[in-house]
Amino acid sequence: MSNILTVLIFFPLIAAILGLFVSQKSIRVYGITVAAAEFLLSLWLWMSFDTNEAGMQFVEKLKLIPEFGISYYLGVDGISLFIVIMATLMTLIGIIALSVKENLKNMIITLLFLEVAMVGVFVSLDVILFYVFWEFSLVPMLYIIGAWGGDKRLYASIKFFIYTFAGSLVMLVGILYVAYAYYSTTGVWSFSLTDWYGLILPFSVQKYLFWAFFLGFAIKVPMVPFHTWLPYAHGQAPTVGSVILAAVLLKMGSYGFVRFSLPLFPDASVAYITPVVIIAIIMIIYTAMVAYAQKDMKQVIAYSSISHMGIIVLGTFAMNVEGIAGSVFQMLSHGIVSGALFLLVGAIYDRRHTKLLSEFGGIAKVMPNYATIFVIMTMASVGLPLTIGFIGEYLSLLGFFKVSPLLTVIAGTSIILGAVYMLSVVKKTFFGPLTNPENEKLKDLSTKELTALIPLVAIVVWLGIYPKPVLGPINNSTKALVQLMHKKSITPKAQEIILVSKDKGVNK
Amino acid sequence: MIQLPDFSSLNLITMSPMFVILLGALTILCIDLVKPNLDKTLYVVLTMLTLFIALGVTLSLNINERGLFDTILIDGVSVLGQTLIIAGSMLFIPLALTKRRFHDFSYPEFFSLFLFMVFGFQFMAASDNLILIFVGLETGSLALYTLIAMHNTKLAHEAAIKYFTMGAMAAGFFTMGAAIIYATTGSVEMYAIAKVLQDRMGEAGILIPIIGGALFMIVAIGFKVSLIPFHMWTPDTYEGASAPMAGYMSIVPKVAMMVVAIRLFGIYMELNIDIIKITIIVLAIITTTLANMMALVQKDVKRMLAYSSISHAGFVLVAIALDTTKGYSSIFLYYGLFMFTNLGAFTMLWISRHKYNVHHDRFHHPYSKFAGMIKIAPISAVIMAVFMLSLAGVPPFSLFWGKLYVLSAIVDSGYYGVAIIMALNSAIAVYYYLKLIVYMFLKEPDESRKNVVYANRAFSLELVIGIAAFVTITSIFYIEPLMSFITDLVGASGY
Amino acid sequence: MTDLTTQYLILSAILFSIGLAGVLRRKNLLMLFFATEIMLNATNVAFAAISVHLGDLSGQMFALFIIAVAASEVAVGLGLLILIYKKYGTLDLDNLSIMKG
Amino acid sequence: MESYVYIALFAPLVSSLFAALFAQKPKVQLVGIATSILIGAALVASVILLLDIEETGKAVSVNLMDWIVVGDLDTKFGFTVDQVTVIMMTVVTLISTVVHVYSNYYMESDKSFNRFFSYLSAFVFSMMILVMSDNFLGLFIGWEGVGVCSWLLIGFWYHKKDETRDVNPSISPSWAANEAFIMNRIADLGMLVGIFLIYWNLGTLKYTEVFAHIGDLSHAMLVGIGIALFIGAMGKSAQFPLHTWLADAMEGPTPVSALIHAATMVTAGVYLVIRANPLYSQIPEVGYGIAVLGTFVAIFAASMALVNRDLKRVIAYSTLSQLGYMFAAAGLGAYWVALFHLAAHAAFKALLFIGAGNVMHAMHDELDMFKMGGLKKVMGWTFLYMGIGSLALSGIYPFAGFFSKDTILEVAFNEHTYGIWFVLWLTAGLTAFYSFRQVFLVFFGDERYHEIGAHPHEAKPYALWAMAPLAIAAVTVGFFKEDFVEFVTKFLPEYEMSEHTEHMVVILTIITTLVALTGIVVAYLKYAKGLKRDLEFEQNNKIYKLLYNQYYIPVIYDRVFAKPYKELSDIAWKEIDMQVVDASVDGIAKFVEKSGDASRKAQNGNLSSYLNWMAAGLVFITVIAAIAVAVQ
Repeated sequence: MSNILTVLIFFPLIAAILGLFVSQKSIRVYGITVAAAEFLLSLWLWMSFDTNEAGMQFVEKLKLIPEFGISYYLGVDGISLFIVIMATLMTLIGIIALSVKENLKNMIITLLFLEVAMVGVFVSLDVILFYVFWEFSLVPMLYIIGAWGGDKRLYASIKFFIYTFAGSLVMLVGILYVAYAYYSTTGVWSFSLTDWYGLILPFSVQKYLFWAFFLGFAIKVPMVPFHTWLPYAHGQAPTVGSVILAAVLLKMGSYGFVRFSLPLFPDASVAYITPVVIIAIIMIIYTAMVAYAQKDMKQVIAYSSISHMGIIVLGTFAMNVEGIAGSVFQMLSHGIVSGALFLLVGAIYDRRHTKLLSEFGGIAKVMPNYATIFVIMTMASVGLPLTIGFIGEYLSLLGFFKVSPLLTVIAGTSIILGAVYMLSVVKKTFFGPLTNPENEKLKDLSTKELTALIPLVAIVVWLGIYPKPVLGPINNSTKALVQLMHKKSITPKAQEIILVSKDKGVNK
Repeated sequence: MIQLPDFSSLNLITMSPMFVILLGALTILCIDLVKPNLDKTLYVVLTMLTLFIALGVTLSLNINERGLFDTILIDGVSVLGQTLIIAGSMLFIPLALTKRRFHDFSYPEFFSLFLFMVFGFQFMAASDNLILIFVGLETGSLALYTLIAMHNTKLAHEAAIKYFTMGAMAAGFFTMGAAIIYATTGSVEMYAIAKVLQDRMGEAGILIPIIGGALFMIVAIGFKVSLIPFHMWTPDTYEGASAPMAGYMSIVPKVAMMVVAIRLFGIYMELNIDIIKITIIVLAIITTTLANMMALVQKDVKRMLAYSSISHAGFVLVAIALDTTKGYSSIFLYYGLFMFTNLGAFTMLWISRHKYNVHHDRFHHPYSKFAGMIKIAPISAVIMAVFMLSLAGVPPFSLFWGKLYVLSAIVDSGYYGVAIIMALNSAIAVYYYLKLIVYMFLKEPDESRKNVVYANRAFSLELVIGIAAFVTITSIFYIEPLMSFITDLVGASGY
Repeated sequence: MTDLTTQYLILSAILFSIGLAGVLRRKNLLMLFFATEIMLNATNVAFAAISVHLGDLSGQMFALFIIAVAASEVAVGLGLLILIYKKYGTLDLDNLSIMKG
Repeated sequence: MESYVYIALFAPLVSSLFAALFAQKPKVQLVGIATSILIGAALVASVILLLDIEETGKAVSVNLMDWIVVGDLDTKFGFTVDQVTVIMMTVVTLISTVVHVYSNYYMESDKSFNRFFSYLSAFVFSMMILVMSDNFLGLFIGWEGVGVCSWLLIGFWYHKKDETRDVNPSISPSWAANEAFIMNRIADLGMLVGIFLIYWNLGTLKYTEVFAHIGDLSHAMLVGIGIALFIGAMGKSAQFPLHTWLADAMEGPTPVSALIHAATMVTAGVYLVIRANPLYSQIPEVGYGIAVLGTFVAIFAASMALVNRDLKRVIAYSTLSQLGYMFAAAGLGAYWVALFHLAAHAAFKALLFIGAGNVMHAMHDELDMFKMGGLKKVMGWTFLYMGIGSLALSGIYPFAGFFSKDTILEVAFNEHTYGIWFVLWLTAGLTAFYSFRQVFLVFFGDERYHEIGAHPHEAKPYALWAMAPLAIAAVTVGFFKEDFVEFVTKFLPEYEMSEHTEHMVVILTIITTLVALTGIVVAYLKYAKGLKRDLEFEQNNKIYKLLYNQYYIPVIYDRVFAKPYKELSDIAWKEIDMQVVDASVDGIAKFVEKSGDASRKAQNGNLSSYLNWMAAGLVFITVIAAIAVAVQ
């Protein structure tokens, strides 16, 4: 089936529209069914994915606006494949764990729309198409945060929307410029990424474009100092909102770096490694500290995800296979882990209607399963070997170590600081005497919550021990990417830094 | 002494669309004369019919002909202009059939006046002769003033008088500009003007009168397309006028004037006099930015839309200064898309319009009125949201493509700074559009029955909204043919 | 240019300025309309003069059209004026400021 | 043989998972028994492997599966069992088995009985990975794994609340657990850096390949790698300045202390240095540094043990001090000596801890030795065991410590590093003193426990039987020294004493034994006849207070790192993030809105001002045009 990607995009759309006719009380089942079907579809995509093939697969191309070179152009490779699967998975999990009561129907339909946008972003190879999905993804999220959020939800949602919107508009100008550059070199308009990959821009141009794209992605990631929308968004969003925001939407930014910034502007990317990575390191350390200072459980996770995204950016700008593959894998692991953590916070919030750490303490006694899963996720989040969290973090650091050992060591403090804030959360929440009487009656995880969480735990362990099925395709595509960058880089510095294969070593 | 030209150069066929309209107008008057106080539906349908025929005729015109002693020029631009004008009018007319009786529509004169106005604007679009443009402009405008006043509320009168007075002054500027141009070139025919200027460019000090004339013209044009600081009438007039009339004003007169601007400034661009280029761009930037800022702080949706249409005008105006086919085409594309979305939005206001102010002592459409609309009327809330998102330029809705083309045109001409300013402007703009969405979706309806009710609901209105919504949502599928159609016509007329 | 034409043009400029000044300063709507009429007529003078100078008729045609338009403008204007007067009982335009902001 | 490797490796995992099945159920005796048996199986497997390697002399390697394969990085789950590994395996599994059996007694009344065994076996599994892995990344897995298990086990009694003790600002099991984890993380960063360096310079992490090509690297690079790896070792083996966690780890159940914080995990650092001997033998200066640090830690820890009243902490400090000995030996290049002391120490230190466990049980978890005394009558066996342990620790012939520790001293002497030798010699005396101070305080003198109304009792017989192997080992290990040497030096470099030393050996031994005996005698005189406290001295003597408060290091760490970091974080959040970053974002928004408000003032509704604006507009654009002209 060649047009599986189209199905993957539009099935949720159609389902969402049909969902309007499903009655309020049976909508949940409907939502789960649709999301599950979508997830299975994405699994099938993986099954029929040729893992030895590095390039784009399941390519579909359909001219939309030939005059202007805009086409409906889809395809996945090892880099995007798993993010797509994660997107569908997290949507499914999110819907399963859904705990909102009032107008559930709108919520589920909105989630399906969001899924369309998410899948679309990661499979579209036409830049305008990408941009369309990219922008459109804001709308359902705005509604989710704004309609089911906390007290400051309006502020949070609008801030989220406008902040990201502003960034991406600058990126749009950049996109249009690249298109024009392509036009003036080849004489035809094209927005298809694969065409653009062939385009070699002079450094003087690359440097501006790099920053134009950077702004768009950096706000989405979010990178310091553009990050302040995130704590509000997470703090106010309902659980499912936070889950999807952390798991998938943030990845759009880091994915953008891998998919656009690096291959389109290799020289500029190399030239600006230092500033970018210094920002990344500030993200890692500074937000880790901020996370440690938080009084609200959810805010800790929110800031921690900024810190982890820092690692991802670091790995991306390592400019070698180890680093980039690592950062891509880290995207997945962060998606799964932070998603799970947000689910867990949501679970406790549903019971106590507070997320303040001071309210808890010693609840490991009353909620052993909850505590167990939380600790597992904590360990994954601090990058314990044999959990999913280790591999990405390790590879990212390993990769960047080649570029700058010193900066890597500084960034590496994340493994310490991460432990500091996560363990202090665990201690404050689960350990110590059970003082607060309200906590004594707490129920342990319900079947619903367990069905949402157990798969994630399974994935965390499975990919921690046997990452090969995922890491393999990522590795192939990343190799291809790095080779491309190396081939089209023009400045000697880039030639030197972009490392296709290690030059030293015994088994070369 | 000049000798009379032969009648072959009369070539009345070129004026056929205008004649159709004129005929329609007169018919309506006559019918009323013969048999007074017939129901308005008749007139609506008649007007509709007239417009249909006119549209057909317009599209069947063959390009690049001159008529009426070479004063009428039917080139691609004028065809496009007329098409937009007529199409806009066709979207407007059904809005007269409302549930509530607004007695401006109950006069048959209203419709004939309306047609006269269309006639006037068509003249503007179809002529490259300053005299005819002036006449067309005044015909259209005077009719328009009257139509506004016919809404017959205190605010409507105030709106009309403001518009009228400023219009009169603008007319003064227009004529003065024309006089200066005439003095420098000795002609009122644009092609002639262009030729003469071409020859005289070399002369010392010729720049002063050229620019002087241009500046006066910019004021006159800027008034009509509502550039800051000539925009002052816009918010007030839109507020005073009935919602559909406001929506109408935000498109049709502007399109007519844009065509004139293209013709007139086209000359200067040809001569590439950068000063005028720069002036226009600066005006455009100021217009977009300030309008957005002022729109932020509005309490009334209609007034907000007024400011937003100002900012959109500014956004489009940049394209004129580029002097590229893509630029000019994108203007028409933009207005074509803007017409549906914006009229749709105004119609949403119209459909929810009470006869008397129940929501606010001054405003008919305060934001608070739409609070919690998703709970009261989900479908129309969604539609309104779509219009808002489209205006904000959120893909995949129609105006995004307009924005895309304009920005792309700007980038192609190398004005990256301008492009980024404009882009960031839409980030400001998105705030006030979101504000409405927030009210509709994220706020609770207030219990004191102050929130939106379809006082004015009628099939025709729903139809218009439906069309508008459909066009807005499905844009992706017709952008290609539409754009190539526009580009061909614009290219044909040598821009 | 002959100095006569120049003088005419100067005259028209002066008239235009007077008209403009009137438009800017006058608070009474009626007077304001007069001022606009003066502006238009100033241009008429200019057109006439130039057309004579150039020996080209279109200027005078323009002037005629302007006169016509001016007349219709007055018609519409006075109509509106009467409406306003009925509603407000005055022609002082400082009263017409319900809509602002 | 491979099958035995798998048994040794996975039996603990199975037992852990089995116990985990019952994790949330009330006590199931079966769990305790089953896990003990499974760990015992691992022990048997290890011993079989030991014997096999004994005769064949060949290492056994197995390759499980790929782990991380990216770019040029190709890491497998590969395990190899060579002489060093098999020794470690035997030690680990032996102690583990004993501790498992003993825990059945010690935890019998704990309601999280099953959970405990699950953690304990998990620890054994990680430890096995650590010692058996054939590459650095696999080592790191075990490295972190034991870290986590120790976190779980230290914090096993998570429900206890933080309290301030005279020596610690705030301490509780969970607090100590976090401290241990975080301190180890600091070291792990160093370890990672070492791994990165190896990878980017040699392109592999497999021991054999790495050490085969170690010669290709520049000396500076080797030094870098050596230091980085050693930083890792410092964390696990609690070397100064990362030592505080070990003493605090005593918050955990005593069997845990016996297994993790005496015998196995803390020796991982030593194991790493021994394992990386081809590297360290290339860089003697680093080795010397290690030796010096080890020596310092030896006396530093011993000095703290002199005055401490907490039964377990004393043993913890002695562990620290003995680790110092091992590093001294390893640093000086006598790797097999270090390994030998490691093995011997494991036996008698575990013995001591378990004995302490019995005492705690008897004293209802009272740890203050000043509140004990005269327990000899009630707990004869425990006294015997702890006596043996202490003798071994003090290095009295014929106990294990005598052989291992004396050899270390000889090495120090042989290397002509007389400073090190002297300090270690002195430490030997201190060691003897504090360990017998402990023995006498606990078992001799007047029965102070009546004051706190305790009714001590001897441990259950099977618990005592469980301790027997350790006791036997503590007594007999020494006599296998020659075989041991002959066995491990097939893998580890030989270490030959110089002629000169050979002559001195007898004298050295005598001196050392003398100082040890002196220590014992002093302890006897001071404490055997019951406790005579000199409170005035305890209050005012600066040195006493310094030692008693662990050189104030916990307090200093709290003041210098913990608190400032917390404050800094608060500033980062409240001041910077909220006040600066976010505020500026909102500032932009506010600015836009303000200017909107300002500009709408112009829209004052007055027609004539509108007209004026229009005229002004004309002027304005004229100005723009003028400027444009001027520009050109």
